[in-house]
Amino acid sequence: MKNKMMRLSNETMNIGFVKKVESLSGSSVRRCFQCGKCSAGCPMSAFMEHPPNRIVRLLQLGQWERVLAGRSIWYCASCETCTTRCPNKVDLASIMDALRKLSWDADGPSKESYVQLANRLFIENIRTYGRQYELRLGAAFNMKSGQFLKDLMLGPKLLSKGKLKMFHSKNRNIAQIEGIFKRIEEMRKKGEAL
Amino acid sequence: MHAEQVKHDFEPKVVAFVCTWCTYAGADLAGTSRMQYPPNVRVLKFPCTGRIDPVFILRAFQKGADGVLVSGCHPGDCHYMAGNFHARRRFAAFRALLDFVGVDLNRLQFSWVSAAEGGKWVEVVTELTERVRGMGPMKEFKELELEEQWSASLSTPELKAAYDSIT
Amino acid sequence: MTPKKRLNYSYYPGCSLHASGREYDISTRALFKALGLGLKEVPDWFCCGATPAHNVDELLSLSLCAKNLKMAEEVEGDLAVACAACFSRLKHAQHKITHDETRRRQVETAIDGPADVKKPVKHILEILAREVGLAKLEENVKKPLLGLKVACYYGCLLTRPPEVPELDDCEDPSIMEDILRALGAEPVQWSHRMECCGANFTLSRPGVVMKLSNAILDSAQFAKADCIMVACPLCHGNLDIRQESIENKNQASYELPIFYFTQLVALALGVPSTDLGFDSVIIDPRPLLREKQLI
Amino acid sequence: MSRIGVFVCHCGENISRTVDVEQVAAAAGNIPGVAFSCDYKYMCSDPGQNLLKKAIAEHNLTGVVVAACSPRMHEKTFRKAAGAAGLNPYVCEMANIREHCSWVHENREMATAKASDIVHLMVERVKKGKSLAPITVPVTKKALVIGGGIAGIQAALDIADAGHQVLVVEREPSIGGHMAQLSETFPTLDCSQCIMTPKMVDVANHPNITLYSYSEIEKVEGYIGNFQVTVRKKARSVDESKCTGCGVCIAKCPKKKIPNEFDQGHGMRSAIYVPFPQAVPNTPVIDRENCTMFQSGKCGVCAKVCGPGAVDYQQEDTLTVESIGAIVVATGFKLYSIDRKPEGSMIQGYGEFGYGTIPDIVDGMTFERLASASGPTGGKILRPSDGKEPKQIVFIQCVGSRAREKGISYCSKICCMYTAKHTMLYHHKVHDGQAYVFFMDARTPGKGYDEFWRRAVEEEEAVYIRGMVSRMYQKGDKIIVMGSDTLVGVQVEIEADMVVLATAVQPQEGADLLAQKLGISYDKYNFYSEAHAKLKPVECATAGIYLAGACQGPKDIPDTVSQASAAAAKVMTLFAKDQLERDPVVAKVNEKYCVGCFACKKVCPYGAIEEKEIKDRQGNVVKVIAYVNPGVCGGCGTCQATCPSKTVELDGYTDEQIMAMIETL
Ligand SMILES: Cc1cc2nc3c(=O)[nH]c(=O)nc-3n(C[C@H](O)[C@H](O)[C@H](O)COP(=O)(O)OP(=O)(O)OC[C@H]3O[C@@H](n4cnc5c(N)ncnc54)[C@H](O)[C@@H]3O)c2cc1C
Ligand SMILES: Cc1cc2nc3c(=O)[nH]c(=O)nc-3n(C[C@H](O)[C@H](O)[C@H](O)COP(=O)(O)OP(=O)(O)OC[C@H]3O[C@@H](n4cnc5c(N)ncnc54)[C@H](O)[C@@H]3O)c2cc1C
Ligand code: SF4
Ligand code: SF4
Ligand code: SF4
Ligand code: SF4
Ligand code: SF4
Ligand code: SF4
Ligand code: SF4
Ligand code: SF4
Repeated sequence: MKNKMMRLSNETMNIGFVKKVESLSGSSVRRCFQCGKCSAGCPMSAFMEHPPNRIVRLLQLGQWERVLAGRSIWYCASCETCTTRCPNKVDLASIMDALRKLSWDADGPSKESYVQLANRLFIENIRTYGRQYELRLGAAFNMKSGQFLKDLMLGPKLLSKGKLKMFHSKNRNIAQIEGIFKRIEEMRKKGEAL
Repeated sequence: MHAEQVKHDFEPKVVAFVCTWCTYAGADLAGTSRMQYPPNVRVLKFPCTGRIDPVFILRAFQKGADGVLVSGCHPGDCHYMAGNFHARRRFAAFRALLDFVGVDLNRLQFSWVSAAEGGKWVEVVTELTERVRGMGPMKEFKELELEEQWSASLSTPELKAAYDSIT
Repeated sequence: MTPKKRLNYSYYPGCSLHASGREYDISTRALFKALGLGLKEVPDWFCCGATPAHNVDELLSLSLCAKNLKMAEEVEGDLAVACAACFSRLKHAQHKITHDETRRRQVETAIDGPADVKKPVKHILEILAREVGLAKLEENVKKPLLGLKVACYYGCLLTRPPEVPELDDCEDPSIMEDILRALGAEPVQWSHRMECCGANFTLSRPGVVMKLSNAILDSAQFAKADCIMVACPLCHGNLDIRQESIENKNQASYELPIFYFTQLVALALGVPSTDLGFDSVIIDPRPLLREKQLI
Repeated sequence: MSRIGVFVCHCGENISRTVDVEQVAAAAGNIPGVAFSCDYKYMCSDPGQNLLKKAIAEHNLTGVVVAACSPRMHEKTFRKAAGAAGLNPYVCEMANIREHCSWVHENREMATAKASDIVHLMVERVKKGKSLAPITVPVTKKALVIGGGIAGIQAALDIADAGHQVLVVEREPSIGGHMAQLSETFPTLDCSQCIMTPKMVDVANHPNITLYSYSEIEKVEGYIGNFQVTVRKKARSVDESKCTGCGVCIAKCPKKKIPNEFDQGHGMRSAIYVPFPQAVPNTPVIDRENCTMFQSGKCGVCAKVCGPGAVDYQQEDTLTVESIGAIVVATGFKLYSIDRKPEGSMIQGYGEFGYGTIPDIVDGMTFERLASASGPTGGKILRPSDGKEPKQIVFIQCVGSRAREKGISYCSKICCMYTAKHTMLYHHKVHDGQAYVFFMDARTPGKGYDEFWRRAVEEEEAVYIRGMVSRMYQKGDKIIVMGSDTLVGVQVEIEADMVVLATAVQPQEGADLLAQKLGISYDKYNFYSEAHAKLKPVECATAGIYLAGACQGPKDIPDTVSQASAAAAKVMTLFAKDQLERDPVVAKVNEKYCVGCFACKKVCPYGAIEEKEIKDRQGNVVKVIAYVNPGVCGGCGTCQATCPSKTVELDGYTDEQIMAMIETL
């Protein structure tokens, strides 16, 4: 995909997708003039196959598949450096959020499953417990990602320092939290929110 | 260009308030290029759209215009730098007023026609004329004027009685 | 030592402070006590969603924060927040909800009620430097941190983007250094004060964290710092818990203790070191503190 | 009672082909007030004009309507003819039945009806029209040039060479502006001072030029041809008429460690100083802030050593009022500074570049001084922190410019070129060094410009990197530059010894204040606005004031000089006449009814409306009303449409005239 020639036409440029990104992020995509300042300061740029400025460029061209295909968007650390320094006030960090959301909804054509998995578990944790339960998060992640031995050495150390709790009590507001999740799901079903 | 011109049952009156520098010259260009458009429009020349008082537009409607066009230089091209800018602001408020008194805003058109846009002049005039033709004669204000004349004339018995009682 | 009028704060500790960042919580409470400030935890608060939520679902993130802010209304005093990530999320939510009408309406549907998010949210750094005041801190120093060379690490979330947290200049903050100077310590000039540590990749992509955090540790060492001071449990986790593996991987030796600023401030104000959770960090800071005759 | 004459033209067949001209003339004859009507084959021909003249005399006409082509074509012709027949030219109007009628319609019946309507409109207009006299104003043939950079110098010399008196007012102790600071200039790399100083000397020696250096504009009153300008001559503390420029005072002054502004703070000067050796005038000035005498009352060395006794510590500012006919504004620019910006400023700083705290990050003008043979390093490129020669030098373009987030969205136009120049100068001076340039675009339109840039890349071996820099920090004695190369799609890190920023061109400090004194308009950045972007690029909207150089927008020297000469030509055009005559279409205020709300004043694009006090016999102010300065009014009529009490009226377009036209519909 990356090296294939781009054929541009009204059909291949998905502007509807770009509009969605703009609406979710509240930031213009067209304003970017490709200075690359975002990529220059991005701590994760080196890990991405498309540096941030190219993500915006691909969006300008409506090339949503290319944007979502790689792991780039999942490798953004949300550090806001790009947003802070962009000469055109392109809110790239929010654009990244929006892209991840759209990819997530579409069950992501992305290759980056680890980050997605961690996010999923984290959010599941909120829904079940109300607060983060790090031991479960770590354990579940290792189980599901098949890296049973990952960070194995850290666990006991942290437990002994009191940094990990063996047990977790449920939050008393758990019903409210469930309500929030439910209502958001409903809104989306009804098309009231993206 | 636009081939014409048979007489229709209803020939609307269209009045155009234009600025000297851009739209008047644009209309001249349409002429020198021998373009064709409906002969319903009467052009009133102003130095600048900034000079156009909304009262003129009201008066034109009262005097039988079925459509009014206000046209000047493109934003930023005003011969007087900012006259058209003030005009735009004035007309924005004025439209609301017209709407309020019940004038169909489709009868009033604002546009920008530069000295080089003979074609655009033809388009704008043709479109407005045809639109207004479709809408039929403008009645509201003509009735208003008739009323005014009525109340201004001394011949009605009611008025006469009223006057007599004062003197 | 008690301020004339007792300042009271509501408190949102956030998930990490109840777990991996517990010494941050312990030292914050100790510090507030020492300063005579009231600190009451918002009952039954829940997770702000942190990075993972806004990462894939901004609306969820905004809603969770809005709900927490509403619950905070029940407790007296401005909302004090210690964790930089929670602070950033809560401020973001406030900013977004007040500036974006559509989002506000969606959030109101989600939390089933009006989104009253006006309660001032303050980072503890702000409370120390601006509300207690540097002069007052200086006055109350019992044990000046003389000779302690500290690299103040802000991370990415405390000041960015400029319109949101409004804590300090977004590119060149000085609030941590100002506080340290008031305590008699010696903040070093260094380059990586605001570089990202890789925060939320700690679970999914530890390799990334190792690389980014290594650069931070390296820069602090280059500046001849004795230790690093942080304001975020995620930064702390990455720099402290992973320090050993970072050293191994990069054949480096840092041995840089990582302090929460609350620990150092409290120490200077005379809180006994045993009350500050020094025993629960990985790189033991006590040898350094002993060397500088601070404990 | 009006006696109007209507003349309907056939234009050969151009009109008569579709319009029944005879019928139009006949219909016109029936309009009340029309005393005469006829049609004729070619109205603009001599016989046609004679017909008009004869009719005016024979029928004692009070107004004329020529129904023919567009007034843009022949209004002048017929007004002149009417004038020759003794009629006021402004009661002669044209009804446009060619461009607006016969040429654009085919239906003869409808075209004829329309033509009649157009004639009727114009008849009503002329009936309500007034005789107008052209406005004449005298012209004072003396020009004022504000700012003594290359723009001001060029304009002053051109006007003075044409034989007119010129006053040059320069704020600094010497004229020369930024060009005097430059080392070599693109695109030819000639030495700036070599081409600049002779011109400066010409200004000093020109019999028609009076130079007010170290002076500022205090007040401007009046209008085109007739300005009254008050100039404040700041106290120099040295009597210019006595000083011989020997420089002994400078040599002896004990206060010597003051950073020299001319060298961007990188060289030193004394408290009594001339900014640079070739300064014009070559009279020193005492910097009172830094002089021991002024600060503590001790010293007085300079006065003691001065042979002619020119030093005068008691000297005070003096005000002079001058009568001026035309003004050229040439106040130039300043460079954006990356420092932290003051609270409330709309322009932000560059924290990511260290807010100006890293000593070896300098701006382009500093690099010019370092590269200049007469600069603080004698032309060697040495970095400020330790005087070492930088072996890796990074240039960054578009700093502050094209960055709406920082508050400036325009392109500064000159920096691509001067950066290319800098890489060349660097390469010429540091043979084993490497120059890198971070750029987004290379904007090099201009004769020989792109070739110049290509030479920097191809022959002078500058490495151009397409991308921006996100951050810089000091590490040891290196500056770490973190940028990106968007063409490769990777981050770039360079350990630089020195960094040069191509910072944005901004209007001069206080440009807005000067504009307010002059009554000229300026944009949101404070650049002065020209009257028309394309066709009046040197005129201000305010008549009699012209623009030259970078005060109007970023410009390089060739553009600056062209505009300066153009401004001078405009001044000479004005001075070619003794009296100014202009179209009498101007607004007038009816003093009786004006309520003094000044709604008109707010909208007037020309600033023609002034406040006028009406006094009773005892001299008490009874009311303040609007007054339109006819010398300034452009005749747009915006005031009239705005005035709530309809008391300001535009001659030639009165409400009465327009209403009368509308009544015919
Ligand atoms: C780093 C750098 C390198 C450059 N290199 C080149 C080059 O190689 N080739 C090239 O063509 N161009 C170059 N330029 C551009 C060139 O400097 C400008 O085009 C030129 O100086 C503009 O001249 P000016 O007279 O309009 O303005 P200025 O030179 O700024 O002169 C304005 C004058 O007005 C005075 N003044 C300001 N305000 C007032 C006031 N209120 N009252 C009285 N006096 C006032 C100032 O003191 C100053 O003397 C360079 C510019 C920079 C920044
Ligand atoms: C596609 C295009 C778009 C443009 N758009 C813009 C724009 O949007 N805005 C803008 O500012 N500029 C624009 N320009 C530039 C603009 O056209 C020029 O700046 C401008 O026309 C130059 O005017 P001129 O009088 O110097 O030359 P010309 O317009 O070329 O006029 C030269 C005249 O001299 C006559 N002539 C030539 N040789 C002789 C001779 N030996 N004897 C007698 N007469 C001779 C020619 O017949 C011609 O009439 C555009 C140019 C192009 C090509
Ligand atoms: S910094 Fe902004 S303008 Fe520059 S490439 Fe990135 S998004 Fe585009
Ligand atoms: S927010 Fe994401 S894309 Fe932006 S600089 Fe940080 S890591 Fe890079
Ligand atoms: S006056 Fe105008 S319309 Fe009449 S002949 Fe002359 S050019 Fe033609
Ligand atoms: S002030 Fe006196 S000493 Fe100084 S330069 Fe002038 S004449 Fe010479
Ligand atoms: S009086 Fe001032 S200027 Fe003169 S020599 Fe002394 S310090 Fe220098
Ligand atoms: S001239 Fe070049 S360097 Fe200067 S602002 Fe424009 S593009 Fe940037
Ligand atoms: S708007 Fe009319 S009434 Fe008001 S000051 Fe102007 S002329 Fe006078
Ligand atoms: S006519 Fe136009 S220029 Fe003249 S005073 Fe009125 S608003 Fe000003």
